[in-house]
Amino acid sequence: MRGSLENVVVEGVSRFLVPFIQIFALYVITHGHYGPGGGFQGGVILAASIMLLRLSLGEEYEHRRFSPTLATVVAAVGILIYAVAGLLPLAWGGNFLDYAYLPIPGLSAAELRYHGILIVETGVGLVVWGTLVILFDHLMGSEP
Amino acid sequence: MSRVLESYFAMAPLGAVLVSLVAAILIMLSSRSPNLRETWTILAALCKFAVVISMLPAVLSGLHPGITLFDIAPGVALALKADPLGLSFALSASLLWIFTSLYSIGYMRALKEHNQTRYFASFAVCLSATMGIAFAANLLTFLIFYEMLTIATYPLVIHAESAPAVSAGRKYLAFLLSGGVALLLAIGLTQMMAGTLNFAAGGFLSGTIGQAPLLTLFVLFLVGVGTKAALIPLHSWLPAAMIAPTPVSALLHAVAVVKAGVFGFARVTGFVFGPALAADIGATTLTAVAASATILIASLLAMAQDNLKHRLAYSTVAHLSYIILGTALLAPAAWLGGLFYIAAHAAMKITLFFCAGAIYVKTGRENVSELDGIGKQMPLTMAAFAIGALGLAGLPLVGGFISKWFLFQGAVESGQLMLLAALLPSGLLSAAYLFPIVTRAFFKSSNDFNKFDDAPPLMVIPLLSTAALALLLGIYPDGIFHFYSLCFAAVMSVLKGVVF
Amino acid sequence: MNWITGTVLALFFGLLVYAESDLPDSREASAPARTHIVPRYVEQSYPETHTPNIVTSVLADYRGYDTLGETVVILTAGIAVILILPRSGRRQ
Amino acid sequence: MSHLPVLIPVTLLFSAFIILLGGFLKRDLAFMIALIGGSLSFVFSALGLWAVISGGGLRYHLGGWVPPVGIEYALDALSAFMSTVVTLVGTLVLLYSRRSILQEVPERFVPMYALAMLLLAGLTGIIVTADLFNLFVFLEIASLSAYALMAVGDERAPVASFRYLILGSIAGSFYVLGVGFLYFSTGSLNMADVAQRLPNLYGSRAIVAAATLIFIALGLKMALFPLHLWLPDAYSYAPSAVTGLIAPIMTKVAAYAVIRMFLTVFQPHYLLDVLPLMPVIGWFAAAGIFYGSIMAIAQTDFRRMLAYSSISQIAYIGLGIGLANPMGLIGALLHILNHAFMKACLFLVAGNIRFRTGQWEVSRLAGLGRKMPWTMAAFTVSALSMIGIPPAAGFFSKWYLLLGSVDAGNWIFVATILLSSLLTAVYFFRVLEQVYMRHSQEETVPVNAADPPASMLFPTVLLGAGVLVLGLSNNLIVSSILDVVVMSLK
Amino acid sequence: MDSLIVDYNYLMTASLLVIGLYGMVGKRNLLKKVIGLNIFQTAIFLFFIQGATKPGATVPVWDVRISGEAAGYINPLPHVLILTAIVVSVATTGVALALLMTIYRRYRTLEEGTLLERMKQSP
Repeated sequence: MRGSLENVVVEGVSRFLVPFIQIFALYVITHGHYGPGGGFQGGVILAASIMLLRLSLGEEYEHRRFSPTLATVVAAVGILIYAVAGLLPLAWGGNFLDYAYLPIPGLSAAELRYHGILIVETGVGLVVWGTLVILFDHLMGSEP
Repeated sequence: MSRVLESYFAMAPLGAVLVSLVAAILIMLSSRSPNLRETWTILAALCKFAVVISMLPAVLSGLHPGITLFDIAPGVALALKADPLGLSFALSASLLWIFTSLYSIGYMRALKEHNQTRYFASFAVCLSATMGIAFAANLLTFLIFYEMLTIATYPLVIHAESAPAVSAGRKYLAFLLSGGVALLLAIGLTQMMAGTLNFAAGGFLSGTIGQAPLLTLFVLFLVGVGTKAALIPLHSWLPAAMIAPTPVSALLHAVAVVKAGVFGFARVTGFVFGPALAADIGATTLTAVAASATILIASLLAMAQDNLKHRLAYSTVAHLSYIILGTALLAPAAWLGGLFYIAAHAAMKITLFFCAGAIYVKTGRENVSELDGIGKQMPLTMAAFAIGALGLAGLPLVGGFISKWFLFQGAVESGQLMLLAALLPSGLLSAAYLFPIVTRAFFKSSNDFNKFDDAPPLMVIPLLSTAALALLLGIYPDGIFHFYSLCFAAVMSVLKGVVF
Repeated sequence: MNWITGTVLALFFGLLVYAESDLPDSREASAPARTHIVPRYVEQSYPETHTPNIVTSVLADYRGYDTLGETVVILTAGIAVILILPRSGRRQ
Repeated sequence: MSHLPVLIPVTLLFSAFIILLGGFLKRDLAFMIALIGGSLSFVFSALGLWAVISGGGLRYHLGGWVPPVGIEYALDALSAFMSTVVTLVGTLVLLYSRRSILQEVPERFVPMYALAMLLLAGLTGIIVTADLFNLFVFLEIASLSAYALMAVGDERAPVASFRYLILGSIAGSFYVLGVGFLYFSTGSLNMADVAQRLPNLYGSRAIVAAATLIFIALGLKMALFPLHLWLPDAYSYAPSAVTGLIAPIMTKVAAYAVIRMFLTVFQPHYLLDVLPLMPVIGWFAAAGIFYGSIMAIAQTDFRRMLAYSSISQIAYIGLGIGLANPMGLIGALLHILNHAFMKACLFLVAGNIRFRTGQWEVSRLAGLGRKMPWTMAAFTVSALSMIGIPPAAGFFSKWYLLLGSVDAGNWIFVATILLSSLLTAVYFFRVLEQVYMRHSQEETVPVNAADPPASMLFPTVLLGAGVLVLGLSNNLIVSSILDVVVMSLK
Repeated sequence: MDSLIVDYNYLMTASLLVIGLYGMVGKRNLLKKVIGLNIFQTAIFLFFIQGATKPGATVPVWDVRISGEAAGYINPLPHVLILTAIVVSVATTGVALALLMTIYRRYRTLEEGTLLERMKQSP
């Protein structure tokens, strides 16, 4: 794959684009509260940036920067963030996923929910990011 | 009666069932050392008989010791109860198991059979199932042990593990499992019709259900128990199963399995339908006809058999129907005769099978035509055989005679004289297919049996004692463990108020 | 396309068409989907969660458990692919 | 407010995530975590069942939103019973699986356990949820993990798994479509809420479509004849441990969903009188019982035989549901429990055979009765139970189904139940004959074939013993749990 | 009949559903089955989304001019459900493709007929 794409333009352009793509992804995740967007969309865009690198720089090189194992860990961490956000309220007397009981001092129920949503959206973003990279890696890079 | 005794009697029927189950486990565990294994068998047999016999006085004094364990289905408990009918059956089975286990040891060792552990273990389980059938206090409990008996007998039937044995086993299963299915359906219908399954002397079904459904139900029951009772045309598994080792044929196919079917029929007529209802819906006439037909056909078929065990098998088919016939006649005398015949026929037929086994072990011969003059070599065996034959033919002084007498009396009482047409010749037929063997054995001379060389004592003693038992039952019916009184009590409990 | 497939498809289409006439029209204010729960979401979403995007608030809060489920679904797919197609790198 | 309902699936989910992180550190960690998670979830289910029996149902509002605004979890007699069964059997199989997986697919150890936990989580989620759409989400979790787990078996496994994936996705999509019709007609997704708004819409065609689509979907998932096509291949090519995990519980959970829809969402009245889907299910089931048994008789491969017997046993459950009278439904529910035990035991036995002899040909099992006595004892008990020999568990579910059919006056069902038990006897005694009555030709069975290691033998034997215990204690289960479930039908 | 004309979009969705189903059960090529699956699921999304439409309503993002006026926003719930459903369909497709990769690698074909033959050949 690398051989076919050994092309300075492609490399340069993608190297140049990726940071913007990722910034935009973060924007999409956080802006989910105010308009179209949210964890999934942002996660997909993040994954897209990684895929762009994988495609343009070639896997072998790219895997050193963002290894498949790292992708798995990212996904697992994301889901754990979500699950913890769900479980924490249990300890503080709320129901599962009841963000109003998140142990963040000095916030009203509504603000807590606002942040709770942000937290889980982040978690979702990480999961989708990681998982899509996993899918990409294993579908592309498992040719025996 | 003291607390202790009461609680003992409550547990006794359960004990009778469990003894041999425990024995089966011990047998399997001690498969390494044959002696230990067979000690367990003998011990279990003795304990079981002791437990059963211990209930006799209580039962004769009108008590029905028993225990209700727990509900296995809504309103149906796993319950055991020793009533005269059940006890008489249990008594004959457990008594004869003692002789059979002695005999099996002799037989299996003489032939150096394989898989003896499996054999003795299954045997013990079969006896548990038989006890359960005898003492079952409701139809579901009955069914459980009935199926248990079916399954536990299967390994014994195909003990030889040869191709014919396997196919015989398949036939056996095909018939008996289908019978079980019919019984299951019948019991399910009973549950829906009557709302209860507990046996009650005189029956618990009410005539309000209507004649047609009741008759259907009865036919289902008849098929269910008829398969085990080898009622023609459901009989053909029995001759096939004769491929099993002779002790199996002896105990299971002359005492436990087939008698379980007959016993079940008595239970159904006497304790589910009740004589009156059974007579009203015309079930009894139907059965009587079927039974008489079976008697005649089976006797005729028996004559055609050259293989000794097959001949005995067909004679079993015929003589089982005596009991069914007696039960179906519903005359007290006939019932008495039928029930008594459970014990009497068991004693006589087991003797005959023991003899057949002894002959096979000594001479390796299975066919009647090869037995000329064997009486010289095995006089004791053949003497016992003669006694059994006389008994089956219904001659006096042997157990068979008493039953036959009462059967005739019952037939006359119930005015169904045409049934005599079935009963009278059958005695002659039995004579016709059994006496030739005796005469061949003693009066024909052949040179391959010249010196005295009878079967090993472990086989001769049991068969002599069963023969003696048959004689005793004929001379002094109440002498042996009050069989007579038991049957009488059973009859009275079912046909209350009927005087004779 | 054999006849079984054909009949199956025809029956399926028939069922959809058959059901159509009684399917409430979302353009009418009386449609249950408009009257039953949704108003509650729309009216309470901002006061309760300070989140203007009602879709997000419903997605991540009111029905947040569904979202957890769906996140797990995508994760499941990830693990599934790891299981089905072990990467060549790891194989050697 | 007790958190039990949500803890049942969430424990499993959580352990799956931890496996994902910890498993890569140390392989056996995955197994340990899975076992702990499964047992915990079982404990929660058992506690939930106890709470339900002693104090009535538990309702749980996720996120603290009162339904129908939020998603609701409901732990009533039915769901508590089901989740207990699923988690118990699941945990036993997990305990069993380690050695078998190490032998068959060692390199995929960790993801397998993660997916196994996700599968169990999905199934328990389906069981406890009271929200129509949430059910779909967890259905997909369970299905996806099942596709993946089944795909790593032998050569042909991926194809079988793909066929299952296509049919399973059709089922899932049909279900969502049905839920869509329900939602747009009632405006709600909460089961109780929908149920309470449906009666005014009994005339509506949209509801007809919804019911049809949903029941087709669930029929596909529970492999109810003629929607069973995916099952035989999927079961017979998957790794033994996987089949042992999926076969006993997954189709049962679909059956549970059918019962849930029948009792809770669409009221019995609707599915019996207005749109008589229940009788349809019953008749297909009756056909399926025969089909499954006859196909099972035709098989020479032990596991394939078990797979087809599963089809016929599932059909028993379908028959009970189709009868839709108390006795029938009790029979169905009891059979869900009994068959979960029997089939788990049988497939674990199959696994043991594969573990020691590496094949499943019925004709080559000769003499294993002496070589692996305990395994074969367990097999014998379960086989007799499948045939319906009392006092094994299988007899009693048949007993209830029989009474139910008699009660409904449906003599064809009666005949079906009775005849099929004979057919079952045919194919199981054929195996028993081989195992016990034929002497082994040494070239067919390895000389060293023996009972598997304890970690595999223990669950097998335990399940076998469980079959007997369940049989003797079935009345307890019926009177304390199932009677409550079918109350609404009385 | 006029309802059919009015609800032509519903009919379009229905026909898309049928096309998708055909792709899954009618096509012999496994990859086409997956495509059919996607078409089918997309049609379901459409079905939900069009159920959310309201004339003259805006996107369900809190707007001070409308504030809590339910009629002012289109129905957010179907969108939520469909977001979930989309993810599910992505996941399913991913697994399906992975399976197809394995199948193709083993049997070098995705045509059902050829595949079955080759499966018979290789035990």
